[in-house]
Formats: sequence, structure tokens, C-alpha cells
Amino acid sequence: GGGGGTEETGGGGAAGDERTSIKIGIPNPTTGPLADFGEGTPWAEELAIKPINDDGGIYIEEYDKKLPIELVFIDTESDSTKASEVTQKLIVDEGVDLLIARHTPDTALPVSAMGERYGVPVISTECPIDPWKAGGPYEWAFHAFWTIDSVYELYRDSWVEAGLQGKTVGLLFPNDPDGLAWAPVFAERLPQDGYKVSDPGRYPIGNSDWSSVINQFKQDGVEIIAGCNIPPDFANFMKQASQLGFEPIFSSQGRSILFNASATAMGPELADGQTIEVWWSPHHPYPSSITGQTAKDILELYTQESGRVWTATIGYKYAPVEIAIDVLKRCKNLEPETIRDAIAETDMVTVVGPIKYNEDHLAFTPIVLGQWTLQDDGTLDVEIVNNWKNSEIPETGEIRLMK
Amino acid sequence: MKTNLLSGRSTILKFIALIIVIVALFSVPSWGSQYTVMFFMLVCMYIGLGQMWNLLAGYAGLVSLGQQIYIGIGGYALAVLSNYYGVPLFLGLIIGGLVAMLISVGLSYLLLRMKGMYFAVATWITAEALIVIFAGWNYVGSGNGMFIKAVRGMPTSTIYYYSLVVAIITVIIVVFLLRSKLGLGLIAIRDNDSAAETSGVNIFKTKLYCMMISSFLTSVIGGLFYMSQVWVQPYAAFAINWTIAGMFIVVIGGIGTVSGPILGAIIYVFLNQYLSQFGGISMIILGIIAILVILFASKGILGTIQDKFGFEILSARRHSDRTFTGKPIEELEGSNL
Amino acid sequence: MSTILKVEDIHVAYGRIKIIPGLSFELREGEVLGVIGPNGAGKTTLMNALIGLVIPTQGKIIFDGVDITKMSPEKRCHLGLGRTYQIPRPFEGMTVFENVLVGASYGAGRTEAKARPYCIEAIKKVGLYEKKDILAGQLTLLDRKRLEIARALGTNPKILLLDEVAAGLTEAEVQDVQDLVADLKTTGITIMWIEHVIKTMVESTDKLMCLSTGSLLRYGDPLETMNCAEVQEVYLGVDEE
Amino acid sequence: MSDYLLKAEDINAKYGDFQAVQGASFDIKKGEIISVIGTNGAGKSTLMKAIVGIMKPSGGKVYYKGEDITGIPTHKLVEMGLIAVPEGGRVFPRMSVLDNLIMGSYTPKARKERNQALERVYELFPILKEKANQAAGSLSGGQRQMVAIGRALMSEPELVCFDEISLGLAPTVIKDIYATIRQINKEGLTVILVEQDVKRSLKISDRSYVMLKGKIVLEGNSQELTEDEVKKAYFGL
Amino acid sequence: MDALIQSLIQGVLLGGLYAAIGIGMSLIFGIVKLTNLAHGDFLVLGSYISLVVTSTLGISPFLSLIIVVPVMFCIGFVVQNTMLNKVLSKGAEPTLMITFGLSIVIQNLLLYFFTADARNLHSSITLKSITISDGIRIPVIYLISCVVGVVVILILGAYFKKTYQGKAIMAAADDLEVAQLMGVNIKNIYGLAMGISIATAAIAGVMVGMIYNFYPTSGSSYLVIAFAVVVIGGMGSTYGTLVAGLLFGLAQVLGAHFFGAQAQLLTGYIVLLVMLIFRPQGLFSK
Ligand SMILES: Nc1ncnc2c1ncn2[C@@H]1O[C@H](COP(=O)(O)OP(=O)(O)OP(=O)(O)O)[C@@H](O)[C@H]1O
Ligand SMILES: Nc1ncnc2c1ncn2[C@@H]1O[C@H](COP(=O)(O)OP(=O)(O)OP(=O)(O)O)[C@@H](O)[C@H]1O
Ligand SMILES: [Mg+2]
Ligand SMILES: [Mg+2]
Repeated sequence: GGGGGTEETGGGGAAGDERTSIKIGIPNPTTGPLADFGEGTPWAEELAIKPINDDGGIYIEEYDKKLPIELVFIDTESDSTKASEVTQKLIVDEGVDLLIARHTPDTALPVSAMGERYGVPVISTECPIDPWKAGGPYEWAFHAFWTIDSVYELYRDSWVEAGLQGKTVGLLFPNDPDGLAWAPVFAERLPQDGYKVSDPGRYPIGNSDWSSVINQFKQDGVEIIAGCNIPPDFANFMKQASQLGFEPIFSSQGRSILFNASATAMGPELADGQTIEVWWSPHHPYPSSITGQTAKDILELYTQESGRVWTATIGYKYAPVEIAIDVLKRCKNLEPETIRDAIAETDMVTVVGPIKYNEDHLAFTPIVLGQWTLQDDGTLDVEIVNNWKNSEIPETGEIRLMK
Repeated sequence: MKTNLLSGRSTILKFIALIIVIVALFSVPSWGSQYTVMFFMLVCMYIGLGQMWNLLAGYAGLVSLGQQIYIGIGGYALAVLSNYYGVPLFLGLIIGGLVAMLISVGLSYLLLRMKGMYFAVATWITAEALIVIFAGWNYVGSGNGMFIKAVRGMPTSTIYYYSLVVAIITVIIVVFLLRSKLGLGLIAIRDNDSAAETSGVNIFKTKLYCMMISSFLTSVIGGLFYMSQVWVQPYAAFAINWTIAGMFIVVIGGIGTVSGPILGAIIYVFLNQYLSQFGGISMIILGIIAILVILFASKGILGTIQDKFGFEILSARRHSDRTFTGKPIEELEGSNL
Repeated sequence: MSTILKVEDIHVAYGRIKIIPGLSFELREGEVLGVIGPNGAGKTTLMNALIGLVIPTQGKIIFDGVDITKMSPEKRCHLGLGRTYQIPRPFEGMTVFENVLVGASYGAGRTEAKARPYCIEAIKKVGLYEKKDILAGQLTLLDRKRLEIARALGTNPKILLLDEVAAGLTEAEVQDVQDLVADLKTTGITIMWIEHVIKTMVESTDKLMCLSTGSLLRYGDPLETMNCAEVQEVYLGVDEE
Repeated sequence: MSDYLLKAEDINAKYGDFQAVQGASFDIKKGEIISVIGTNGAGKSTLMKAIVGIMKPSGGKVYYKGEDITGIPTHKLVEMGLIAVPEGGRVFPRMSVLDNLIMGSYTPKARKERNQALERVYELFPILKEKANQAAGSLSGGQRQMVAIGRALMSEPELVCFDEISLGLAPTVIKDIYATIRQINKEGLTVILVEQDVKRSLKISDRSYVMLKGKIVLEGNSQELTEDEVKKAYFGL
Repeated sequence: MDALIQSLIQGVLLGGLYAAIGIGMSLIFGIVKLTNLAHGDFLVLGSYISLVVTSTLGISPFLSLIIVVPVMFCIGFVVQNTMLNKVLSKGAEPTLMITFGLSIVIQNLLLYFFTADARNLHSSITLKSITISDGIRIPVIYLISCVVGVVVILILGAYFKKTYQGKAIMAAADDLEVAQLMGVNIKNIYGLAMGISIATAAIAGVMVGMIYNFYPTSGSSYLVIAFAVVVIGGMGSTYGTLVAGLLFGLAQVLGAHFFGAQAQLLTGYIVLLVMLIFRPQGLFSK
């Protein structure tokens, strides 16, 4: 066993003088279906923590010394049950002072829930605010991301920009937490904004055939598809749509093609022109609060060191560590309550944007619209084509219809 | 004759040892770290899960791949009852168990007509269907699942005590069941159902009781799991992984033995906790361990030890008289393959 | 002696294959009825119908005044029908004792504790006492047959259905079985006995019935049945001795 | 030693600690019929299993056609013409009767003669032809025994070992089978009969062995052995 | 009307693919009575091996079968002979455990070597389809997969019906000892069966890899399909598997057609459970 306290709640670290570090627990989907999100860990987190620890750590008044930060990673196997279990282990065995939760509801929700149960502060990101909020009210967990309404509005703005006002929108949402959170927003707001809606219902994830959905889209004359799908489902849908002669002129997708690998596996014919919500990219202008590195710097370094293409998740691995450092710098001691209160008072700019939590423990980070574009060298990359409400993030291309 | 652990003094010794173990277990929160408590809590839950799978597969010959049905029901019942109706958690566990039992009765009428792997697959598909149903059912939060808000801040030791009691109950129930007439009928059915039937055993009723007991307790364990995990979500609650865990525990420990699942649960929880630090390769190691154990001890660790030394802890075997002489004759020498 | 079992024009088929096309007979209490007939005549099928493993498509089976035609095997067992299997089906994971205990507790509707003495008695009767704690899976073929009898006896049957229990036994052992049957008969158990050993059938039965392709070829006094020409032809064959 | 087709020397066989066969020896010449008799549990079946390699003998040697075949896998022995019919009418229950019989002609040598062999089996057991497409598991006890015997005859064996051949068969069929055995024996087949029926065994065989508690306690020319003598040995009197 | 016809066509084609996914399982599950929880993972392993072959040799996925099939056969053979044979006689659970172990080992090895990235087997015909009318099209890749599935099943059916080797596998599964006594070399017989099973899974894997994107963890969804198909069809019945595949595919597609996308899986499962209730031993079992 580790330094778990004897008190029932508050899994604070080892008591008093023995303190040699501050522990941050990070459950990560290293293996399993979400492993795409897990990629880049621990590289990004360690990148963030290195300058601090090189400097001896963070000064905590109670101990009157600098304490280095120790990151404890643990694999959730992309399974929410396992995520709960390993988070418990982090809390009671490792005695972490703080938890970082991110990467889809399957990680963010169980980790936040565990923090609530044990009274350990949680910095949560990268999971749409709506499903996270459903688990509240929270006492110990804080969350920063965007809302589905904001994505909706971004999409709507881009459709207008692309000259698609009032067209028929096909809804492609699964019956998983994300899909179920997204679909009602679209279903409700689209008609209000003057769009026609074709809704075939929430399909089960892992679906192997899409002909009924495609048939309905064809019948209803769908021109725009909006969805929030897991990548394999969306790729399979697009392939079959193409086989069955359904060709939307615009597609606005959440989650479905976040990663370069997903786009590549789908093939340039189908991926080119797809639009997605971009939460972080090399074009994001916010410098690191730790080193001043820009998004571009960080991502170039990543590609250089790992040989992998950039992904938006890197920023959301880096930013929570930034928040944690900022928070800890403001803590006089390491009592969970102290840390919690410090989180609540956060007001800073991270690589993913400004963070300031409201009374519901929520902060809103910016998103912009990206469009997958076939590059001259035959690879696919995302261009930023709409920066509605977040004009500090520069547009890098013009919005266009799918061929 | 190697050992005779079953008669006279050794029975008393065993009884005393048992009491000591139980008392020791109850005292864990008073001396152990919070992690120790959590460790034993998980062990207790998995013992229960394993015992109940063993009751079905090891004794009744009902190899189920659908125990997750009851885990999920237990979790959801707790969530619904406590969130919507303010039912106390303890009561929620019991009501959840009863609901699961009712469901198992319904399912029995459909599924008990099937045998062998047909039954196994049918139970699994039922669970998969439940995922689809729960994921589309708004009342239970659909795909988003539900937070059991009442358990926030609940001390681990409380859940541990619940789990310990449940684990002990499962063990006691299995032992008593097997020593009862019902157990005799169960094993007879497992070995040859039509012969059992013509010997007067009501196959359906016997299996039904078994399913009912198993579903009730599995559901209570499901409730306990979700008490400690707070968030219940259909894809995880009705995932086959629950049954796989139960199966791992039983098969590694020793199928068809009462003590096997206890050892199996300890091994399982230990491996899970220990290996989680190895990230990517932890699952590979777990898989390899599962394979190796089965290859070298196909009856599980305790099952193999029992065979070797010819004794059984907590045996359900009936002896025609008090002196036990039936050392099992080894496998066919030079058997095929 | 009153009639304990009455079979009225039963028809039995496995799917489309008709095995018994209408068969009627009666069995009196305390009687030993022998059943012979060529292989595949439907003897075992008849027994399966009596015990409830296959339900006749037509006709009635009345046992002790109760219509049991569609009753489940387990209920029939409680009423007092016990059987052995031609190809023994012991509970392999159980000891001999436990095997018999199943019959003695479930079949006879006793508690386990009460069933134990009956169980030992049944085991002794068939001569398996020394092997009572051996796993049934390890018995030889013939011991398995004995176990079949013991298990059926344990259920405290009013009618005992024996399916080729003496096949493959040595002469002396067959004699043991005959003695056992005689002994059971004195306790008032009615017996229906399928066997291909002619000598035994003639010596030990009160009535002998010969089935051929599911129909009654002959029913009556054992010697007469044996000596009847049709039986000689389809069953016994031309004697070379 | 090569005037023997098969010779077993001092065979021991065990189930776990239990020694079921203890130093049994016997031999058989080409063209002979021998019978092995003994009470139930004497170890006859075990001895046969040890000969044909289903069970590994814990001691002793088996020679076939002058060659040491101890420990040679069963399927090789079958190719060499040595085949056994296990007791209890064991069929492949899920396969059709025809397929069961065809499995009998599995060895390359037997495949060539398959159709003639099949005709012969059908002639011996006409009922099997009727049931050719029925699953063997649904046959009556006696019919299964017929399948088991027929299947062995399909393999064009040189030496057959029948374990309890007449078990469960109707008297006519037994008579036919014994007649057939005599017939094929004349055609050159060597036969080992494991039987309970002392009278019949003595009558048909050239020589007999009596087993008791895992040992061979009496052997001799069948015509010279008196039934009394055999019975004594039989029960160990 | 067009939509219904399109759904019917799609259901049938999907059914052929399902049958191909299930056939290897039917063989090993029905005949050898071995439950292979790693069936789906072997299938995906086949997809990955094909991926390696196509990308290194630059050949089409169809051609890659020449290498994939023998390689997977060997893997199946070795797995059976080194592991599963040892526990085959010990009841259902030990094999469940071993194949479960294999399942997680394969998944995580794939993850280790190929990362979690989405993959697919690229072929020029992936997006092609035959246009019947405006509303009705037949996707070429589905059509080919369906045909391949049917052909594989017919070949396997003939193999078990006509060849000695096929019968020997069946016989060994029924009674190992007697099979030996008939001259069957039982040492490799199950290895052979598993080899065939895994090889057919790999064929399905290549087809699936061209139709769907795959990941190291994709196997479990194919396992469910394989189980469903085998159980509906009746274990070990090759033609039953074909009919079951069609039934399951049609049930899903028509379910979605009539009751909306959310009903797709559910109707499939309900059809399966109802089938099981009325034919607890599968459609075509004897
Ligand atoms: N499940 C079944 N399906 C189809 N036919 C069957 C089934 N069971 C038995 N039969 C057939 O029914 C007929 C009668 O079988 P039964 O077992 O009653 O014969 P029997 O008189 O007991 O013969 P034996 O003396 O050989 O045991 C046989 O021809 C057999 O092939
Ligand atoms: N699988 C087994 N495991 C343990 N013991 C066995 C096994 N099979 C047989 N035996 C024992 O070995 C001894 C010899 O058995 P075997 O079957 O060879 O006798 P047999 O002479 O063929 O008898 P029968 O006439 O009854 O067939 C018996 O005492 C039996 O209990
Ligand atoms: Mg019969
Ligand atoms: Mg024998």
C-alpha cells in the first residue's frame, strides 16, 4: 500500500514531513478502443512538467520547500469500469493530491465521479460539457470544454457561410453518451433556425449496415449531414453512402474524424471536404503558460520526437497540467480543500485557450471549424475555415463544399 | 491415504480457522490502509461474482455468458431507486436483487430450454440486447447512464463491510446449497440431464432456483460495484467483461470447488492492481497468465492441488460413511493428445 | 392382482420415423414382464414412452389409475416408475453412493438423511458396496449397469423398468440378477424387463412379450412365446445346435 | 518368433495407481481365433486397449508380425491391419450410419475396397442399409453394435479384436455374426474375441485365455479345456 | 419501394458476409465443440496480416489471400496443438479461458505493433457499385464478399460431406478413441480443424477489412456476429450457417428499414432469441 491517509475521505498524500512530491493522477485510455485519444501520453504531460521539476518543483508554504510534481499514469483500457477501478487505486494507493481527467465521457465521467466520492480535486477536460454536467452538481471536479450548443452554432454559421441556409440536414448520431447528448440539440434547434431535418434515429454503435439511414437521407433529399460518431462508424457510413450513391454536399462532424489516421483510413475521396470541430491545432494562438511555446512549437516537437502526425488531444493533455501547476502555485498547503478552492479561482490562459470556472465548475474553451483538405503531397490536413466567436484563432483557408 | 481433513478434530480446527479469518477480515478497516480496504473490498465483490458464476457453470452445468445482465440490473436499480425515489442504498440493493430475480425467472422460461453453448450464447445476446435497450431508454439516462448521487462521500469501509457480508453469504449459500438436496440434483443434472429426470429430479425447477439465487446475489454485487463506482452506464454495466472476470476467477481458482473462486478472486484483483502500472502490456501479461495457468493446471490452481493431494476444503461431496476413502483415481494414464 | 399399468394403443414416432404403430398391453401388479424382440423392434422406445422421455402421438398410458401419457419423467418417477438405461448414464462426477442418493432422495421424495439407509441398501443389493465411494465415471461397463439398477431401486419404484441389465454378464452374474429380480418381486415391485438372454427370460418372467417392428408379435406365457414359430423366426433364428 | 502374428509379453497397465493388468502374456498365430474370457473387471478390455495403443502399457512388449509395436500410435497399427472394436457399441453419434461405416475404411488400403466392403456389411446387417442416412446416435442399442462391428469389417483388417461382440444383440443376429466370423476367419482373418459367454467362446475359438484380476490364469486349446476347468479359473477357485 | 428493395439486397449481401464471418466458428464450435472467444480477433488479425502484405508487396487485398490464408492456417494449427488440445477433454471452461486469453493477447499485440489507428484494406473497387436503377445499387465489394462467403461455405460443406479428412474431424470430435481405432491420426486432427477455421476467419477478415475500417479491438463485434450466426444455424451445420447469416443480416437491415436505425441490432438479437426459443438447437441441427 502507498501513503493513503487513514481518514475516510480526502486521499491526500503522505502526511507532514515525509512529503517529497506532489502527486497528480492521470488515468489514460492507453489501450482499447479509445487508444487513439490516449496517444501522446505521457509525452505531452511530461513536456509540461519538465521545466517546473527542473526548477525543483513548486513552492508550498506549509512545507516551506519546493516539491517536485510526480505524474502517475494508469491505463483505463478505454473501459469506464476499469477507469473507476484504477482511479480508486490512484486515490487510495498512490494517494494522489489531484486528478486529471480527459478523453471522452468514458474517462472523464468515471474519474470525476471517483474524485467526488473520495473528495479529491479533479481537473477535467475534453468531454462535451453537456454529459459531464448531467453528473453534477460537483463539489470536487472542475471541467473545461465547449458545449454542444456552441458547436451547433459554429456549424450553423458555417452552413450560412457556405450558402446552405435552409437546406435539409441529416442527423447521424449513435446512441452512446456523446450521440445522445448531441442529437437533441440539433433536432431541436435546426427547425427553429429554418432547416429541414431528416432524423433516422439513434443507431447503435458498432453498426454494420447503414442502408436504412442512407435510404432515408436519399428520400428526404439530405444535403448536409451533421453527426457525432465514433470514427469507424462514420468511415463505414461514408463508404456505404458512396456505394449507394448518396453524396452530401456538406458534412459537419463531431468526434468522427478528429485524427489524421481516421481521415486517412477513410480515404482521400471521402475525407476531403469533411468539416470537424477543432478544439486545438497548430494554428491556435495561445502560448504555453509554462514555457511560452506556441501550439505550433509543441506539435512540431511532437512530430519530430514521435514520428506521428499532430492530434488535437495533445493540447488537451498539456493544458490540464498547466492548470494544475497554476493551481498548485496558488496553494499554501496540499489539503484537498485548499486545492479545490484554488481551482475554483483559476483565471489563466492555457494552450487551449482561457480558463475561468463558473459557479457550476465549468469553463468554456474555444472551438473553430476545420475542414479536411487534400494537400499537394497527397496527405490530408485540417484547414481552419471558420472562427466564429473565436476570431483570435486565425482562419487558414476558405470554406468549400464537398465535391 | 494422504489426508483426512474432513472428520473429527480437523473439522473443529477448520471451523476455528474460519472464524479467525472472518474476524480478521472484519477488522481490516481498523488496521489496514485505505488501499488495503479497497483491495479487500474488490476481492469480496469478485468472490461473490465468481461464486455465483461457479454455482451456475461449475455445479449446474449452465455456462452463462450473461451474468452482466444482473450486474447491470443491480447497478441501475440502485441508481433509479436512490436518485428518483430516495430509497436508502441498503434497501436499494435488496430491491435490485429482487428485480433481478424476477427477471431471471422470466429469462429462465425462455433460456433454460437451451443447453450447453446455446444457453451461453443466448445469455450473452440477452445482455447485448439490454445494452441496446438501456442505451435508448431516457428514464435511465439512456447512453449517458446515471450517477448514483447518494453514494458521494460514502466511506470505502462501509462498502467494504457490505461486500464482505455479501461475499460470506455467497460462500455460505453455495456450501449449504451443495450440501442440500438441491445441490445433489444440480450436479446430477450437470452430469446427465435425462438420467436425472428419470431419477425424479425436476430439471427446470432445480435450474430455476439456481438462476434465482445467482441473479439475486449477482445483482446485489452489481449494486455494490456501482456504489463504489458511482456512475453506471449501459455499455459498461452490461459488458461481457463482468462474466469474463467471474470466469477468470473461477477457472483459475478451480471450477466446481467452493474455495477456488476465493483464491481466484484474490489473484484476479491482485493482478489487476499490480499490472495496471504496466500500461500497454498489462493486458498481454494477464492473457498469458490465464493461458499458462490453464495449460499447467487445467482444473485451476485449487482444483489441481486438491487432485494431487486428495483433499478438498469446504467439500460438497457426500460420503457414504464418515471415513473418506475415495481418493480420486488419476486421469487415464497416457491418455490421448 | 390388479392392473397397475395399462397401455392403450400408443403410437410413438421420432419425428417422421414411426417406431410403434399402435400397441396395447397390460401389466399386473407384482408381475415380471419380459420383453424380447429383434434389435430395433422398439423395446427401448416403448420404455422411453412409459417413462416420459418421448410422448406418444396417440393413445394412452394409465399408471395406477392415473393418466400419465403426457406427464414429465420426473413426475412419473415420483409416482413410482423407475428405469435403467440400456447404455448406462451414470452421473460421472459423482460417487456411486451419490448417484444412488439422487434417486433415493429425489425420486422417492425423501430428505437426504432419510434416504441414506435406503441408498446403502440398494447399493448392497446390486453388489456395489465395495465401490460405493468410487467416482461413477471410473466404473467398468458392467458396474455401471449395476449402478443403473441401484439408482432406479433407490427411487422406490412400484414398477421397475430394466433395459438389458444382464447383457454381457457371466452366467453366475446373470443368476445374481435373476435372484435380485425374484427378491424384488417378493417385495411387491412390478418389473418390466428387456433382455436378449433367452434362458433368463424364460426362467424369470411371468409373462413374455415379443415385439417386432413396434407391434406385439406375441404376448403370454414365457415358454409358449418362445416356442411360437413367428418368434422363432424373427428373433431366435434357426437353431444350429 | 515370427510364426506369431501378434505376441504380447508381460503387459502391465495402470489407471493411476490401480494396476488393471499385471503381466499378461498371450500370442496368436495367423488364421487363428482365440478367445479371452474372464469375469467383469478382470482387465480384458484394458489389455486390449494396451495392445492397440489406446492406452500406454506401463510395462511389457507387444510384437506384431515380428515387429515391436509397443508405443506405436494406434492409427499406424490400423494401417498395419490391426483393428479393435471397443465394447458397448460405440458409434460416432452425430454422423450418419453410412458415414460411420465409411470411417471404417479410413486407411488408404481399405479405401480402395470400400464399395465391396460396404455391400458385405449391408448383407450381414440389412437394417443398416435402411438406416444409412440416420444419425448413428439415434439407433437402438443392438443397431449400434452392428454399426461398430460393420465399421471394423470395413477396414480390411488382418487381425480384429472384438470386445464383447454379442452384447445387446438379438439371438438371430448373434448366430449370424458368429457364422460370419467363422466365414471371414476361413478367408484368412485372425480374430481375438473377448467374451463373457464361456460356452460360445470355447466353441468358436482355437485357443482360449482366461483372465482373473489382471492376470492370465489359464490358457489352452479350446477343445481340450473343459468347461469345469475354465469355470474354476474364471472365479479363481 | 426502391428503399425496400435496396434494403432487401443489402440484407442478403450482408448476410453472406455474416455467414463468412460465422462459418469458421461453426466448424470449430459445432464440430469440435470448442468455443473460441478469440474468433473475432483472429479475423481481425487476418485483416492486419493482409494489410502488411498489401502494403509491403503492393498487391491487392484479394491477392494477399494467397499469403494470408496459409499463414493463418498455421497459426490456427499451432494454437490448437500447443494449447487447446491439452484442455479439450476438460470441459468447456478451460477452453473459454484460453481463448479469452488469446483474445486479449492478440488485441494488445496488434495495438502494440499497429497502434490504435484506424486501418482499412484499400482496393479500387471499395466504392464501386452496380447501378440497377436510381434508387437501387449493388455495392461491388459487398457482392464479392457475399459470393466469397457462399463459395467458402460450399467448399467446406463438400469437404465435410465428401472427404475422408472432413469426416475424420467429425469422427474425432464424436469419439476420439474410436476415431483412433479407425486409423485416424488424432494428433493433428483438431489442429487441422482449427487451422481451417482460422483460415476461413481470415478470408472473412480480408473481406471485412475492405468493407469496414478496423482497429485492434474490432474483433469483439465480429465475435457476436459469428456466435449469432452459428447459433441460429445450428452448430456444425455448414448450410445452416449460410441460411442463418442471411436471416440475421436481413433481420437487422429490415429491422432498421421498418423501425428506424435504433432498432437494427435489437431486431437482429430479437430474431435470434426468438429462433432459439422455438428451435433451441438451431435451425438445422439434427
Ligand atoms: N431418436 C431417434 N430418432 C430416430 N430413430 C430412432 C431414434 N431412437 C431410436 N430410433 C429408431 O427406433 C427403432 C427402435 O429403437 P429401440 O431403441 O426402441 O430398439 P430396441 O428394440 O430397444 O432395440 P435393441 O434391442 O437393439 O436395443 C430403431 O430402428 C432405431 O433406429
Ligand atoms: N477409466 C478407468 N479408470 C479407473 N479404473 C478403471 C477404468 N477403466 C477400468 N478401470 C478398472 O480396471 C479394471 C479392469 O477393467 P476392464 O474394463 O479392463 O475389465 P474387463 O475385464 O473388460 O471387464 P468387463 O467384462 O466388465 O468389460 C476394473 O477393476 C475397473 O474398475
Ligand atoms: Mg434397446
Ligand atoms: Mg470389458
